Amino acid sequence: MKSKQAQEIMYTRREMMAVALARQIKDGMVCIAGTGLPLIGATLAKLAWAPNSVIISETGIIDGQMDQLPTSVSDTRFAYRASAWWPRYRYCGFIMRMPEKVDLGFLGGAQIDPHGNLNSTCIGDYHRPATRFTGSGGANGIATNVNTVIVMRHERRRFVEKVDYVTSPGWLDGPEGRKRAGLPENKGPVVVVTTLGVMRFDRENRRMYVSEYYPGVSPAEIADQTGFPIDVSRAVEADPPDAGVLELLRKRIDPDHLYI
Amino acid sequence: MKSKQAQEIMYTRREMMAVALARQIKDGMVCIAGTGLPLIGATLAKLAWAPNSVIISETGIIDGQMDQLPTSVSDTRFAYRASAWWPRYRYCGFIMRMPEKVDLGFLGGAQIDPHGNLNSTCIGDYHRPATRFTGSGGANGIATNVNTVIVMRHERRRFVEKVDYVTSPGWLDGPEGRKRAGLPENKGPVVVVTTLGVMRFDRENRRMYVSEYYPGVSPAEIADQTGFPIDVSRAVEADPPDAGVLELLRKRIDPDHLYI
Amino acid sequence: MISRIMTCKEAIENFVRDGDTVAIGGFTTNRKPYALVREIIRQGRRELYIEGSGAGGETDLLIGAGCVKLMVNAYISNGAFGNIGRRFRRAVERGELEFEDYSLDVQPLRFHAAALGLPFIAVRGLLVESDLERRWGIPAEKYRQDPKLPPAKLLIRENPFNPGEKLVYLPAPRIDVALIHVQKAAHDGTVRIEGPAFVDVDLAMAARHVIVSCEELVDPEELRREPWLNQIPFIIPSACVHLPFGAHPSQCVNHYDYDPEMMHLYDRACRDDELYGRFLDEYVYSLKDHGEYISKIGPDRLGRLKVGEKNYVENLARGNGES
Amino acid sequence: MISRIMTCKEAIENFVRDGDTVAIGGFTTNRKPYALVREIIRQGRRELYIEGSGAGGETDLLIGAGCVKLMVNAYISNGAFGNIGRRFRRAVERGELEFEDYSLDVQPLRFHAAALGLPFIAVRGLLVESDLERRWGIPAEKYRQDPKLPPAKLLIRENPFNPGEKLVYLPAPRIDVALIHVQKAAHDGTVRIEGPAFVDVDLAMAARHVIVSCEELVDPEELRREPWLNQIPFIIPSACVHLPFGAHPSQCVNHYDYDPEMMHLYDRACRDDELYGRFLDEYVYSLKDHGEYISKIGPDRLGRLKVGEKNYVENLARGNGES
Repeated sequence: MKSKQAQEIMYTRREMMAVALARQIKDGMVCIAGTGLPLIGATLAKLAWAPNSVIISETGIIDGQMDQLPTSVSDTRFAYRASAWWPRYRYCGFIMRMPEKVDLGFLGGAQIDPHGNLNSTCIGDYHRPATRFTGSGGANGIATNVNTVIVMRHERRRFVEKVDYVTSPGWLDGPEGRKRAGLPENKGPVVVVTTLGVMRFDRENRRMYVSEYYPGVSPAEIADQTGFPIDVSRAVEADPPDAGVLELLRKRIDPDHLYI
Repeated sequence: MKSKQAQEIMYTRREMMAVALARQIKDGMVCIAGTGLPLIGATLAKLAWAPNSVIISETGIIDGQMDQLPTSVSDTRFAYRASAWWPRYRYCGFIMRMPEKVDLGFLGGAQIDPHGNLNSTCIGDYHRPATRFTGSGGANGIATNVNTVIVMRHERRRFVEKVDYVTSPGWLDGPEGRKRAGLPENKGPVVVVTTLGVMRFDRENRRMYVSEYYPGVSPAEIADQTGFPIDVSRAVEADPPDAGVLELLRKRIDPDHLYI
Repeated sequence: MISRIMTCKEAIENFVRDGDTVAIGGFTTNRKPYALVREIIRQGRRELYIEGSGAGGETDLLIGAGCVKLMVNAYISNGAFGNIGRRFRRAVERGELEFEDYSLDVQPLRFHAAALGLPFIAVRGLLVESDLERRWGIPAEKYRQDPKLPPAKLLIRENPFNPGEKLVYLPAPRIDVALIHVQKAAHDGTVRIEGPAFVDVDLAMAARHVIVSCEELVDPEELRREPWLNQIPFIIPSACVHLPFGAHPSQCVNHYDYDPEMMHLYDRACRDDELYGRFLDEYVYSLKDHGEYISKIGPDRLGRLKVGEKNYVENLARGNGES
Repeated sequence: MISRIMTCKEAIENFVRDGDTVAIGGFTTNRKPYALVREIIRQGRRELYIEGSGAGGETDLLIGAGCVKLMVNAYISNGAFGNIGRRFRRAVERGELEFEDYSLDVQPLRFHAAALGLPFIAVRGLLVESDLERRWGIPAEKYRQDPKLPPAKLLIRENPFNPGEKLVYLPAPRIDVALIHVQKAAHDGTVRIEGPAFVDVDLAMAARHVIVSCEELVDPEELRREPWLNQIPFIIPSACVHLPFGAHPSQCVNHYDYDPEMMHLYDRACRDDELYGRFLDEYVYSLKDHGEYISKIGPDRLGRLKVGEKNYVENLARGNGES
């Protein structure tokens, strides 16, 4: 899968992640993305191969044409040349009323389990945590109603058999989990883009497996950094970023290195 | 109660009604008024003695400073120099959330019973009515949540023991009615301004009685035009409109005689 | 970017079916999508269900033209311009129209619930102890059986947070098509309503299809400069139709006042079946499209309706009717 | 007409009591009523309950200054400007703050319910099968006993229109005071928000008292020319306070961008108790009022934050922190 030119290009791990995120977006897709790597990935896709993709901020910004990178989901930079900026209740209603209008939502978390259930609330006891995070944000509504792409640092303590707190539901306990719970069955986590590679979920058992490992990473390294047994048998090496895409990332999207 | 000058002034019955309606409004009061006589009465009060009264349209217009008479509650004339014009849901929520911010609401109807229950829906059988009206409008929400002033043509067929359809609740079946029903007990119909006089509701039994009869009308005539027994013992003659007020009505408020 | 632009004919052909539940924006005499409604009549749609709230002449017209099977009603009026809703009233009196009654507080909240994806909205007090609560225009069996209707008009249930307190549970309606007329829309489908929004944004979010007609078709960039002023983003409308004076004879903020002449004419026509037939012929059937309608009304008359800074025509002659 | 104009000091003195439930408008780094919050800290209010949604540095500041007893949380962030919410996080980790967690979809809907006078709002799916549903930050007994809280975090109940379908019933919060910063307010209390409204209108309608601070104090006639652009009519606010740069260091559409320098400074300060104390002294306690705060920041720095047509400062230096 590697091309000769690409091998010669230097890039950072975060750049690789941004590109792996961007690759999840095809032209015309509608995506909910927060700031940071997800927004950088979504912007990259839009500039490089998905000009008709649409980015939504959970503050209710629809289709911002970002010129400078926003630092928060409410940054006016996110709304530059947007089609609308709704009051909060309207976005919340939209996510419940028309989830079929959204193709992907991007999420992050501190812990993830084999079925893609995510913790972004706390480490340790909920009432007296060792580490408390800033809150779930709109992750729960996205995880409930739309297909998700999850961004994670790939570490054993983060890829765990059981998360300390389920902030956003993934496939719950497996293939029948969402149906049993009354959640939309055909929606759930699709991809986990990590610092080491790209994980997907098996259609049968809805368990995470390694789909791609980045150049320079081995499947064994990924298995080693995963705190639960993970299937690496289907893993292939990811294409490295090409020069044009890296140039977009560095010169156009995040020239100030706010995130990469 | 009559002044000499006033007796000499000519005025129509509808003008008398507009003045009787206006007299219900004291300075600083907040009133919900529809177009027609209620709005004319409310505007008259505002111009004559209640400059700080506030008129609300059920389309969500707050404090219009009408310059020309609106022909509907959504007429832009109603919103001239208004403080806000809310979308519909916001007005509906306001009436449920903050009824205490509103002092009076004006209602009309085709039939009324002794306890001020109002019919503005149909005459005869509901499913196959002899006469069907255009719908309840926002009367029900007003009747439920705020004190009301009701405008009626005073005829036996309209003042009836039992209305054909209860569109808006008054005092229901008497003093305990609203409490039993779970409606705000301290709110209800206060005054009925008719083509013949002004009716009020007894504090004890919440039944309608004649409070004022217009000059030229007798209490007996009112009783005769009322299809249920009505107490006339407390009736006094209403003050006629004075010249300044009539001038306001004719020259400033409804010079085109849209309503009077 | 996909363009949502269509002709009026195409928009109605593509998105309004016989038997659909239709909801109409604006309020009585303000920003009513008359041109879209006239095209529905022209195309002869039948058996429509109407979810009404501040209905005006446009809804009466649909009923009078025989397009409507069932109307959920709260209010139908042209204000002081005669006794409108006369076709509605007559249809009810003759038993030719199925109907339900809510109030004008309740319908916007039902639309709001539908727009937000809420199955219902539970309120204190509204409709309680009135026949709006107790007597249903549509029988309970029909609610249970007709998939176009919610399972019930309403339900009285407890407040689970305050046992003993009774609340009125109002089901969200199912809306197939919303018709709205706005001041500005862009090629891409971005919509800006200037002036009061009434129930229009809720209808747009609640309906399966939204047909937007607009006074001005503008470049998306113009609207995207202040995205917070656009109520409806381009991903929502199914069709945008450029129809200047598309709300005539109702008002349209920043553009025109209502047309008293047409309002009074309608008032006279709707009193009599035969006159009404002739009115429909003259102002709907005999005209190929909105362009012909506008030519018929004529530029002089439309010019006189142009609003100034006060957003109405000062001293507009309004009292020449019989109302 | 009664004037709602007060000084910041008067407004907080009159309308914010120890133990009140406070809700704050804006979103993380946009249109946050920082000046009002700094005055609450200056006046030493204690035991506040915060109903938060898109909370930012202003809420972290209140917590860090010891004003807050309980926080209903959904999100607290200054975006890329370091890891904000650090005072919140530390207070939770140390067991010094009672807290509850909802999500950022749910809190706006709870505010919306409160604003519309709805006792609760029932939704499909949200929070279901997550610990946000199952594990409550505040014990059930406390919900039952504390009159400042609703009777429960949430309830799972059937949809009465569709028996068997489980819904999440979310109670409306009780809000004593809403704090919002807006672009324009008039003497009479009429309010116009330019740019996104976030949850501000809902907070204003939900709260017992609303304190509005504004960039520009204008003649009511200016705002009354287009009443549909005013979200809050004059009958709602309890107090209007003229506080230019009252949202500093957050953004304010049509006025200024966020101040990265202050954001980064806060990020550094909030990592350490002692540094934090000095930060509070320097930027809150030692300054008599907002005027002194603004003088301290200085006109040059504020001038550099003035936005142009794009509503942000192009190429604003933002990357000088440690984030």
